[in-house]
Amino acid sequence: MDNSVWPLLIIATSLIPGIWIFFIPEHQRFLRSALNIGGALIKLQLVVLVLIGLYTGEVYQIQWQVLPGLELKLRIDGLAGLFLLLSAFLWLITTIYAIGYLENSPNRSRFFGFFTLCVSATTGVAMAGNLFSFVLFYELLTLATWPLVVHRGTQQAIAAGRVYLRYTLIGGGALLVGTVILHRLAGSPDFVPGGYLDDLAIHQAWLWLVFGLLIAGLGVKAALVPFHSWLPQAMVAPAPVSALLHAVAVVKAGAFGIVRVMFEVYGIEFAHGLGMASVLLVMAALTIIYGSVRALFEMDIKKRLAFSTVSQVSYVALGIALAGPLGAIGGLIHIVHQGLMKITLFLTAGNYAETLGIHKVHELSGVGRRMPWTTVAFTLGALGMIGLPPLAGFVSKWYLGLGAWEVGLYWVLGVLFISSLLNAAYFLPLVYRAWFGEAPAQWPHEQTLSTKFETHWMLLFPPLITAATVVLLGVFAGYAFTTLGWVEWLVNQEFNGL
Amino acid sequence: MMDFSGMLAMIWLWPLLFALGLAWPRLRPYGIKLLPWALLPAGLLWFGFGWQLLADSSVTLKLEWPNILVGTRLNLDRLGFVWLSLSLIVWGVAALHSRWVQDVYAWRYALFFLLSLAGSLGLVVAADAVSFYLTFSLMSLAAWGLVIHERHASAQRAARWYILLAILGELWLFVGIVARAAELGTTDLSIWAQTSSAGWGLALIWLGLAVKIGVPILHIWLPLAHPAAPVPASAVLSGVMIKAGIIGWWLLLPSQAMANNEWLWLMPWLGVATMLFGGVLGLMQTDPKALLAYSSISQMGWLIWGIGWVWQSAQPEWMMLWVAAFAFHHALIKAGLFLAVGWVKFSATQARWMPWVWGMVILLALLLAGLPFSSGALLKAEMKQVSADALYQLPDSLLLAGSVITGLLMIQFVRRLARLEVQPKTLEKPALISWFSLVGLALIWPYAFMTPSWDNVLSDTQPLLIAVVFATAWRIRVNRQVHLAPGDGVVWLEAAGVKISQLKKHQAWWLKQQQYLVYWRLKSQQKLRRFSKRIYQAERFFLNWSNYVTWLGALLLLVGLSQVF
Amino acid sequence: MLVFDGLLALLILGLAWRATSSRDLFESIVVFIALGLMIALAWVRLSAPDAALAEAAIGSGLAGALLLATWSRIEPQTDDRVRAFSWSWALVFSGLAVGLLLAFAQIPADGQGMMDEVQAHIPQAGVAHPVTAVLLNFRAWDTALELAVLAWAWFAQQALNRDHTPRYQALDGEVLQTFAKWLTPLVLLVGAYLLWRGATEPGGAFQAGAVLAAGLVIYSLAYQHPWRAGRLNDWVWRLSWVGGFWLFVMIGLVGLAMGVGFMGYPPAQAGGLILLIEICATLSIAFLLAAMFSGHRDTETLASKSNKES
Amino acid sequence: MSWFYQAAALVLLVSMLLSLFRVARGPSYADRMLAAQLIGTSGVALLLLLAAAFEQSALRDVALVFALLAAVSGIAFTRVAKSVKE
Amino acid sequence: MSWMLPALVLWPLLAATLGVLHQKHARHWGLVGALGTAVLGVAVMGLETSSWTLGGWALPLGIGWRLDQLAQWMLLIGAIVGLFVSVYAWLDHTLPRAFWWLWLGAWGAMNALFLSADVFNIYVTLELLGISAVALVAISNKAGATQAAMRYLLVSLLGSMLFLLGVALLYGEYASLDMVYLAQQMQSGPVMFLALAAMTVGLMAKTALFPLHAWLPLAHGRAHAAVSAILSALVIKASFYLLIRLWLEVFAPLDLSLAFWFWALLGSLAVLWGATQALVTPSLKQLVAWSTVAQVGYLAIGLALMIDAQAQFSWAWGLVGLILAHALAKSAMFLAVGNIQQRAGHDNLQQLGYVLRTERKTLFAFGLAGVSLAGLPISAGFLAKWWLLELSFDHQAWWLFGVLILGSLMTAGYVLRVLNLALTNQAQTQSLQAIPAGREWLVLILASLAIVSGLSAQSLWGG
Repeated sequence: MDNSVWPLLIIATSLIPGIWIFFIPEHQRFLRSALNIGGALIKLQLVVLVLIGLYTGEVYQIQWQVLPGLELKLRIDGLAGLFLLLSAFLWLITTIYAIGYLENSPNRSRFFGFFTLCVSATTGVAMAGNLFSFVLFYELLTLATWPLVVHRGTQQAIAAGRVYLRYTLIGGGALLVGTVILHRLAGSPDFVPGGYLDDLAIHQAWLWLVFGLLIAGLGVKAALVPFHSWLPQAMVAPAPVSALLHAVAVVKAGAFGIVRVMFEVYGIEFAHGLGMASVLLVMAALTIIYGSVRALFEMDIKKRLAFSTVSQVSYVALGIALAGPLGAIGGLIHIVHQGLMKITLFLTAGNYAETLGIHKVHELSGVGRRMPWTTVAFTLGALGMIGLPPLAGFVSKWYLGLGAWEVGLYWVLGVLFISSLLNAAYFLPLVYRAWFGEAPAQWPHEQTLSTKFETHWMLLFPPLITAATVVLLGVFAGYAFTTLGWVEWLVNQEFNGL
Repeated sequence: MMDFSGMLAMIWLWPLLFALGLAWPRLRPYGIKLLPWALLPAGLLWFGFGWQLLADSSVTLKLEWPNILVGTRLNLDRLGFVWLSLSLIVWGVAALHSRWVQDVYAWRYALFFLLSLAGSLGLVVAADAVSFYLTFSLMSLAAWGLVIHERHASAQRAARWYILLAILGELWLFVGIVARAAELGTTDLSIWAQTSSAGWGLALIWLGLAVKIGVPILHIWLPLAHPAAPVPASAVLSGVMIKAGIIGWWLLLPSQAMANNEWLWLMPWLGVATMLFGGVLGLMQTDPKALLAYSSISQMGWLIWGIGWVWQSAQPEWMMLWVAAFAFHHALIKAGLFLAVGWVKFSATQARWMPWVWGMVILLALLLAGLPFSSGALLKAEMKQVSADALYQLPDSLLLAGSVITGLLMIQFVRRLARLEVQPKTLEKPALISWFSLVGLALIWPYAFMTPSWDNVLSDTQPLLIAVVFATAWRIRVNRQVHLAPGDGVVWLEAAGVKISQLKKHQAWWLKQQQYLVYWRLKSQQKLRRFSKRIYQAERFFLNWSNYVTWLGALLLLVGLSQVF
Repeated sequence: MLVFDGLLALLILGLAWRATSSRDLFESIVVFIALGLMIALAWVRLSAPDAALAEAAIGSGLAGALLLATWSRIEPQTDDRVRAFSWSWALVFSGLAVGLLLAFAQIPADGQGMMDEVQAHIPQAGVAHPVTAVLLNFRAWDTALELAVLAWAWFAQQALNRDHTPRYQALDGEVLQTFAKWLTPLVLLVGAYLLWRGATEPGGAFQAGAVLAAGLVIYSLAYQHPWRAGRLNDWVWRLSWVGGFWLFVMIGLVGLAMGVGFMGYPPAQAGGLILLIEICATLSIAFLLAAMFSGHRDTETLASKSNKES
Repeated sequence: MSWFYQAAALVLLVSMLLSLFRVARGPSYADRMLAAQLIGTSGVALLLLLAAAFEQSALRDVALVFALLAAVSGIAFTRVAKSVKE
Repeated sequence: MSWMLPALVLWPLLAATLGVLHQKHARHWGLVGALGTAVLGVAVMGLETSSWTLGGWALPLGIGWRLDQLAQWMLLIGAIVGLFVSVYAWLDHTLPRAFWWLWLGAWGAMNALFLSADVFNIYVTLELLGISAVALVAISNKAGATQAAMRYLLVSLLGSMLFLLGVALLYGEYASLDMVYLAQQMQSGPVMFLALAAMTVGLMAKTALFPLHAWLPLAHGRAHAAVSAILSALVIKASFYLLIRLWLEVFAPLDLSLAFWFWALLGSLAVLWGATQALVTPSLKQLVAWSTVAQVGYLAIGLALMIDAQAQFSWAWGLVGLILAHALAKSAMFLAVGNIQQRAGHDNLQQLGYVLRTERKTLFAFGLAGVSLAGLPISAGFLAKWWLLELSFDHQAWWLFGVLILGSLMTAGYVLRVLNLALTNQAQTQSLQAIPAGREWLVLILASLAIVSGLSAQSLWGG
């Protein structure tokens, strides 16, 4: 088979089921689930095959001219592979979860349709081979996620959806303008490690403007302060959506975009030379602190997790902006690690809400005895977020710390310190309550979802699996097949490939 | 000769495996009973390595797993053997005593016990910074479960402060480690021990570990946590875990560098200050366990002082053995004392054992206070002697004061213990035997490598005598006059916290702002609606025919004229 | 003659102003009828008798009748009333007027247009009168489309006028009927005459059609609609509306097939074909205009209407 | 063109102007309509005059059509006026 | 000349007249006419581009026809949209049969317009188009449709008259009516400016460019859905097509220095005003109609950007892309609204929640069309807007960036106003009318085309 088919296949495995699902009548549960899970499995399989191929030096790309000088290009490189694997894997997980979660709720076809489209867009974002293509899929992602945010259809959900769109569309506009300007200045060549703007150093003012626009556009999704406000509001969405939004799709697309822009458009050394990296660094640092502080004062579990995301995702930007190889490693692995940890947290939070009706922090008391496995997963996710070894979060923080030292930005270590402290401050009370709190006589809204397990098996296993990966990726970080190994390989390309 | 290097991982993975096993509900009832078995690999290693050490005292076990975490190294040398020994003994005895824990959540106690056991054993063999950090954190955080186990208000309060300080320490440590690792480019501790790096990285590591040691100001968790935990847990907390900080200082900080200007006087003075600080505050306690906790702080002063001059000596590796020996001494005795509290408390029904128990208590108190020919006296004397070649010397009188105050504390302890309310519990024979053995070991172990001489008897007796004199002369008990709640500074901090939270509660202003926000939102919605309506009606202007035609004419004029000009 | 032309121009302007600004709709209509006459005179003064003829046919007769008929049926509308005066209006249009004057002053007075070209090709055109040659030969496509416009205007009117109420009361005056009886053949005769004249002189299908239509209107005012009585099949009427256009474009296509291009005639047959087209076009125009005036109610429309109501 | 024709044309035009006054003033619809008819009649005369002056026979056709069709609006008015209240 | 070109005009006109004759089967005649025209419209893409004179009369005398790429594309757009609208209308039994002959008349007129290179002939086709379009509005049985049609009629006539004035001035100056010939002769002068102004303003009124737009929301909002689709997607494009021809070809030799500002400002105002109204209007149909006003603004901006001499002419294809994108999206949108309106029996936005939610295919189509309108990827609309942005950059017209982006955001805003309703939990309040299933699919396919055609945008540039 021709290599150029692969990117299309990878998108098609979610796009086709997605569109199909829209038109499946509500009651045909089996067909819908089969399409969903089948698509997810095939996609995961394809991604794994592609990654193996990538390791052996195969090139997967396909392009299509849409306007003169403007190509729509899909290409799978190492960075794309990282994001692809993350999204394919987490899609499978969340799909299973969502099927369990939304059992018997209305409008499921619509939900799963958009859910699947959302993943298609995410894989598109991953595989976009140039900035133009990236923008395309990035915007698609906005559109596909909006109905998910609003899915519940309540007044609150609609308001949240409105806020979400206001932010993301305006951000998209900024991104688009930046892309156009860049296109006129430098064309739209492929992403290339080290960037392609070196010749344009004379247009410094332009490059700064474009940088501002791009970062503003990407920062909205990546929830950089001050573009973050949509994220906590978007929490009204059903749990699998929040999980997907926070762990993979939206937030990560933004972070991933920042990586692409800094590494493969501007080139990190170039951006650093112009001082852009420092701006990003400060923004990321502020976001990290601000998000954590806000999380501390949120008494709604999902909102607390949301602010935690605001904070955690900026680690990616932080790592990139450090402009050193070690920091870059830290940032890049955090794309995956944060994804796994955060999805674990959101899925477990969803479990609490769905099984027992728990939404607030104080309601968590004693839930560890009622739902021990869920709580184990939650605990692992939370501890990972704090950055305790040997969990995945530790590896990220470790490299971020090393990266900060490497480039002599010692104050970043202070940021890491404060952030971790705050992480602990807002996560540990939850863990504590869950395990040690007094269980109430009656849970807020208890449902019997399973006789065998503490909750429906489709709700229980996904977070357990992701929690396990959080542990595994931390413990076996040194192996080449883990995120760390892969990212080291990538970062070598960026920093030595010059 | 057998290769025990694989056991380096086993000693701490094995308890972790036990901990995992507890996830299976059926195993939970056996959790407590299984605890001693968690020490099996550690015991084997101790035994096997002990034999190897006898053959060659410089032998080192090594294990490398480059792909685990960011590169894992484990090793064990003779210094490690000392640490391992004290850990093994104290944990073992505590494991046997854990049967005292009989409530519904006993398995949970077992879980945290196993986890912190794993961490505690792991950090002994850790030879890279990340492994150390990992095991250290595991130990610290899991111990939180032990502190909170009894769940009463004071336990919760203690746990809160414990975790706060523990995490603060962790993070200082983390940042420090990151800084050093980044600068040295490796996490291998054998390189770390020899290479210096930027001062504040060292300072952060020092600070992070100081929390565990209970250096004044950072000590506040300690007098809360030790009394709150179940007795065997207090024993390990005070006997073993507190030493982890010293181990960490030794492993993570470069000894030569630590003897430079800033550190030269800091460590000895801090040591003495800690001795006196812990002692004085301990005297103001009424709870025997709290008193013991302060005593531990005080004893840590000796170790701080010790490691201070070890760093300054020419042969730190060798000198460190003395400090380790003192740690060993303290570990055995302090564990024994804590367990003694348990025995006194729980064994009222076994009246025939009581004389024995009291005998042991007094013996232990004397050992700690420095009874001549005992380990305390011998080691203190030896340490003073070998520290003579250190660059910075402290006046002897200060150390004497430290010894005196230990004596006073012990007297006070025995008095307090006698007033303890008792709760009957079944007698655990293995535990009792292990306790007796522990005391026995504490009594005799120094003679394995030290020969006591009569020359120093007078000077050795000096502090004890002064203490007795003071205690009898000063009939009015200190703690009746100047009673201090355990955790000293915590009390003020908590009071301040309450004040602040009350302050916030009464801020009607804040509430008003929120109300105003809601009002403003409603109003702006209303305004928007009105604005929409106005916009909608504005189209009438364009709909009007005469306007339409005027526009048309105006445009005609515009296009025409714009081209002309 | 300058005085005459000046007076005429003033009259036209004054009438136009009056027609648009009058508050009384009926007055506007009457002024409009008068305006038609003045404009015809203006065409005469501009040496455009063809246009004058067309204006006469439409402006004086049909337009007046149509406007009156409409006037009788509409309610005065208030929302679109023209404002009496506004500064913006005055400013814009006085500016526009100045601009127009300035621009027109630049137009060369001796513009001959394509007259030379036309004259040069008259021999091949099949007709002698240049206007007819242009309309039916050189620019036959325009004319064919104009026929379509007329037909579609009627279709459009049918769509607009959906209530199908008759516009006039039945007539019972003896005088009028007699008058109509005498007038109708006269009108037919004039129509045929104009058609015939078209080959050499001003005149032609449109003017003839308009005159014929006026005859039909008079007839229908005096008597029942011939089509309403069912005397003629609906089909015939419908065919008469589209027949002219059909024939025109069919002949145009024949031209394409014969190699003289779409809408072209073989030179030898040009005269005859043009006459054929003109006759059919005249009939089409006449019936279309008449239908537009009096409204057509065929049986099917009635049937579909009753269906809708039920 | 002779001065006679000119003078006659002017007179006719002025008479049309005068009848316009009646169109404007009314007062009844019938007054207005009749005035319009008068304008038509004057117009036909004017056209014939012009035809003679310019020796353009086509203008006689125009006059003919005018004369014929002026009746249409007249008839239409009589039909309409019946159904309209003034 | 290929027989296809006359057939392109005559086929729909004759089919329409056959419909008039044989009224019982007007619907079927209509479909026959539409299918044939659509096939021809597509087939014409394969013809060689060339020019001809009708009747064999050499140019200054006869009428010129010209088939260039621009005309081909316009014919193609007409064919695609026309086909879908026709099938849609064929499936809609509530349409009066007059629709068919009026629609086919309009289509034939448009085809004649696109083929013609003669300004007077174009005037005639404009008349035919105008009269059919006006009547199409009038056949609606919605309240106020007749008034709207009357207003439209007046505007249309006024526009035609102004156009005719321009034609007359051109003829007076150059004694020719052929656009190519005129462009060659064109010289600056007050008369030409007057001609340009008259024709431009006339066509602007017909295109409904702000501030001459007022008739459009009334007419398009009250007309039948299929009619609105035709009017919005095609009819106003015909007059805009003429604006392109005039400004970029006939009058291009004039020094049009301020033209950029003229078009760009009016276009921007149109974008903003149209979108603002769409954001506040209470009726779904009106919303879509207002969107047309806004989108016409984009066309004007596109024209503004093309008038500058710096831009290479090949770039003008972006304008066609813009027209194509809007034609497909807007027709799909109106047809979707038609489905919804017919299903619910009204188009009052506030009460459509339930209907929108149940009509999944239609709503999806509406969403897709909205995506294209708002210029979100990867639709044709996106590429068109990309093109506008690129040109704005070249012109250093930064403020246009703001307008374009703001316009897109507002577009997204009003599209989402509708989609939002579908996501609410509004309960069913009225009984729903049945509509043929085919119509849903039809709309969906058309909307998908609006997206997919973006992928083939390169072909506009001959790629």
